[in-house]
Amino acid sequence: MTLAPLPREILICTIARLLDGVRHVAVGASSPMPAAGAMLRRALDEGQAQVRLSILGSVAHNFFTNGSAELFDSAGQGRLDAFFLGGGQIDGQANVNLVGVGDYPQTSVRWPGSFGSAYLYFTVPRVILFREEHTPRVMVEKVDFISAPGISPPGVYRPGGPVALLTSKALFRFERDRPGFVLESLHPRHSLDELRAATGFAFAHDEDPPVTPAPDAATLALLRGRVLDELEETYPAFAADWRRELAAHSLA
Amino acid sequence: MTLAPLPREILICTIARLLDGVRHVAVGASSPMPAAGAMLRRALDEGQAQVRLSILGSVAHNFFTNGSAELFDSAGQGRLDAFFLGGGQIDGQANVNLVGVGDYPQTSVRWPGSFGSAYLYFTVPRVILFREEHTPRVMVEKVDFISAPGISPPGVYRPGGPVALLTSKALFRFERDRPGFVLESLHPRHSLDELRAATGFAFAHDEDPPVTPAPDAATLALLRGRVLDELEETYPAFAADWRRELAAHSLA
Amino acid sequence: MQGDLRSMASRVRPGMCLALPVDYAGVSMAMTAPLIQNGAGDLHLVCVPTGGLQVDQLIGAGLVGLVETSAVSLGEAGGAPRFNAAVKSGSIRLRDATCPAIHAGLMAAQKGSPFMPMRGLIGTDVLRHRQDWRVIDNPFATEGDPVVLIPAIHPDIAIFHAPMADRSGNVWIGRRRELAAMAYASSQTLVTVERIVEQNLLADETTAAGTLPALYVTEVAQAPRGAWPYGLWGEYPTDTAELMRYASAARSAEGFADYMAGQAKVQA
Amino acid sequence: MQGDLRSMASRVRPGMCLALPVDYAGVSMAMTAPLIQNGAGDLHLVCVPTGGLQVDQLIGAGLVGLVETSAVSLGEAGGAPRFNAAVKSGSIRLRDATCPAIHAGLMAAQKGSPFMPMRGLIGTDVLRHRQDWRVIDNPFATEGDPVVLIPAIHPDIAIFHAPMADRSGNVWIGRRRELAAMAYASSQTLVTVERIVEQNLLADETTAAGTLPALYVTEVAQAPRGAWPYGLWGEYPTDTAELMRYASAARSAEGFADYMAGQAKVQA
Repeated sequence: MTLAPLPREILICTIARLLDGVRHVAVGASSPMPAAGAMLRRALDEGQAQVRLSILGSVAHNFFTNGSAELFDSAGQGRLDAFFLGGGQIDGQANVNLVGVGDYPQTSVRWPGSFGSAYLYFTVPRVILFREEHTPRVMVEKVDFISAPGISPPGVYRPGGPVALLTSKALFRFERDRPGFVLESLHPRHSLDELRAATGFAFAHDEDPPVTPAPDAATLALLRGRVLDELEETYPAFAADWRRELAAHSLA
Repeated sequence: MTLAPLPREILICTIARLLDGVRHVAVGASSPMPAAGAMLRRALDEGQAQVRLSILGSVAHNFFTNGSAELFDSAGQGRLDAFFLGGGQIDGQANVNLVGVGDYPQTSVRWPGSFGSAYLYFTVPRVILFREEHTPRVMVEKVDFISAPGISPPGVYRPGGPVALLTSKALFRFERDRPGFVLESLHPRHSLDELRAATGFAFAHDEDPPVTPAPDAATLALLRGRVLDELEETYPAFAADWRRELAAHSLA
Repeated sequence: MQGDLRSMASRVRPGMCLALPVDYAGVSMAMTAPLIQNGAGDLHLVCVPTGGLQVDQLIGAGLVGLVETSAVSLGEAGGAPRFNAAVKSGSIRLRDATCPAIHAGLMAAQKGSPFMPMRGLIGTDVLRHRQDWRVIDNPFATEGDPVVLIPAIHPDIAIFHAPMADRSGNVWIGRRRELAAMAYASSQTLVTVERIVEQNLLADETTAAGTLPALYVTEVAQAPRGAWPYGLWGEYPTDTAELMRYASAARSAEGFADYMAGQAKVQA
Repeated sequence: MQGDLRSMASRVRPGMCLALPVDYAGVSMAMTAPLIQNGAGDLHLVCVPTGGLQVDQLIGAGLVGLVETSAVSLGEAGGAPRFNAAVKSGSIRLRDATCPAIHAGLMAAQKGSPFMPMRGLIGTDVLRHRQDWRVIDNPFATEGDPVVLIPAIHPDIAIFHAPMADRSGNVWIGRRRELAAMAYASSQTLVTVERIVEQNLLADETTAAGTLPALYVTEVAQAPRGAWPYGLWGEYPTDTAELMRYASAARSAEGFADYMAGQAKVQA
């Protein structure tokens, strides 16, 4: 009997769905789940046009030969279709804060910084906001610092932007013209009340939101076989932890 | 007994003098005399800081690894001290025309084009105008097309520009504030009257202009030995012709 | 693999903008005849940053509407005869540039920027005739400081020749990085190579350093001595005698036609 | 060759602007202690495009006045403790940027241009806090089209670590071309390398493709494992355990001082 999907497996499969049709996706150096989602997408598309996956800082998954500027150049050229963005804070307008809490520059909490967000959020057509922690301190009404804005006024060059927000609790899609998030689905074992309590911003939703679909047995087999093996090369710690969790559940 | 200097040897030695103190000089792919001048400069400076010589399009004399843009980048960075510029027409304001004769674009005579002159003339501190043909059709009062202007109005960014004009007949220096050419010296066996007749623009001069100095025996030996050998690698045809001329004169 | 060259050439449609490299960087002379056979005309050629034999032949074949270049010449073999004749007769439009301006336009496209600023150019007739360029006052200067803005150049297709490619479509360009710049800026990139190698060029840091990734490469075809009569760096020298032969033949339209017919016969 | 490192470090004077590379490109950690010993402070650090351990240690040692960066972190080992403390206490000035803006500033210097335009940024607080950047209307657009201009970044000194250099001072940088970009933009470039090789790196087209020419290199010194605890591409991996040890120790100023004293003892 197949073990029921783990929470992380639901997330990875959701990411793979969000990457449907993408030709080239880049993920950050410490982003095992987005990488796994891209690898699953590639495995599912076997025999068809396959997504190209660039992992920043990786030697093995590096299609670039022009230094660290090439990722941004390729985005500017329209050659990068999808990218993942986290955020110390994310608000209901899809603004992202990667800098800190409180008044800039002397913020009380300081995060690393904006990285490439202030450019890639504008130029990559399919930006997926991905942050597992879904709490009111992350999902805020208004970010303290806009590293990258969710929307731009008319006249601003903006071929890219957010399409979805994926957390440990739910999947939202982003509507640019409203603008705001719409609840797409709740992950298994999470409720709308819980979600509302955990979210600092208002969002649109059905009265009875659907549950995020679980992967079928074939997909799950691909995920726990080929994808997990591939992932191990670049993210050994994450892969080992995943294997441990699978072992623990099959014993239980 | 040492053979008297050939006309081309006087030119090469004059170029070497004009390059005194230069750290980095670039010459075009088909510029054997400027290259020979730079090689002589290097030989004369043996044991001291030596001029770096880049020959465009050459594999052996190529210090660049970033494509054909790197020459211009290095000029923009202030790393290129000297450059040679020819010209289908050169006028008394040191304007240079590399495009054609007559009304642009349908010029009656078309030359290749401006190449990098419209940038390098502005950015390289010591540009040496070098054109062997000294006739009224080359040395004109006013060029038909300004590929690169000799001077720029105040406020225009212009760290570079012309310092000298060297032809088969004479050496001029350029005075930017006047602006205009001043005759520095006449090459052996040329007269001021001949020069005036061959030059379409007015220039300042002494009543009795000096003769371009001939190289001493040591310099001449260096030139006919090491420099000629070095030059042979990149400009075999020019080197062979030079050797032929030397042989012919020593027989005579 | 002549078939491949023809199918690659068929990607070129009338009115397209083609980026072609300088004579010593790797000109795909092997693609010239297929391009002429393909027959798509009114081409806009961007010479990176100067043009030579290939440009002259495409002009001679009547396929060119517009040339954007810093120069066109046959180097040691002298002026480019069909280019010069076309200028005189006014049968092609010209966008005379200067080398770094071509590089700047491609760099703008590489960066996804609308333009690049460039020093120099002020007071030249090059600038005066470029209605598509702009001059602004440098916003960072306290006093007036004019600076030229070069708009992005977005070629439809870049075409060049290189020593090798691997089975994945990665192409070895060595230090001829203007070839990468052309590919970054262009929608499609067609490459002919001396040979296809079995090892992945990106798998080794030494070869990776000089490799244009397949991400930018639309199609590759093998064409041994594909730069001839031009040379290819590290491979073979330029056949100057052949360039001279062409320069002399192509002085007239008839001579040009004879020369090209002779070439076609040799290749058939 | 510790003596060489010290003499290289002595080129750094108070108030200078230093360009330092991202953690995976080749950080000259071997230069960190000599820089601290040299003691020149009020430094302006430009992180290309992000900073890590070296930046944190220079800040912890009190040598830094201003940090221009897209981020500072220890990667898997978490936040950069001395950077974060310095931000909180207001003891350093910040120029928060975004990666391509740092690249654009260096590119402007490489090109000898006063600035580079860049898409994105409009409406961000990154832009709002950068008084040194400008927004203009794209002169090529028919309607209003705001675009940000990033002024040239001209570091006094670039410092990085690479696998090898030859006797002429040519440095192998492989595909890490941001190292070349740093060198092009900087007045001086100091390089530590794993090894000095006898063959001229420019003499062979294969190695030349990944080589920064000596023209841009002020001084080179050998420093085996000179990126440690960072890794060096193609050579050795990052010592994450050591980064964690540092991250934990440097949470307090005292812990930082103890850690650095321990390092100095190991190196003595």
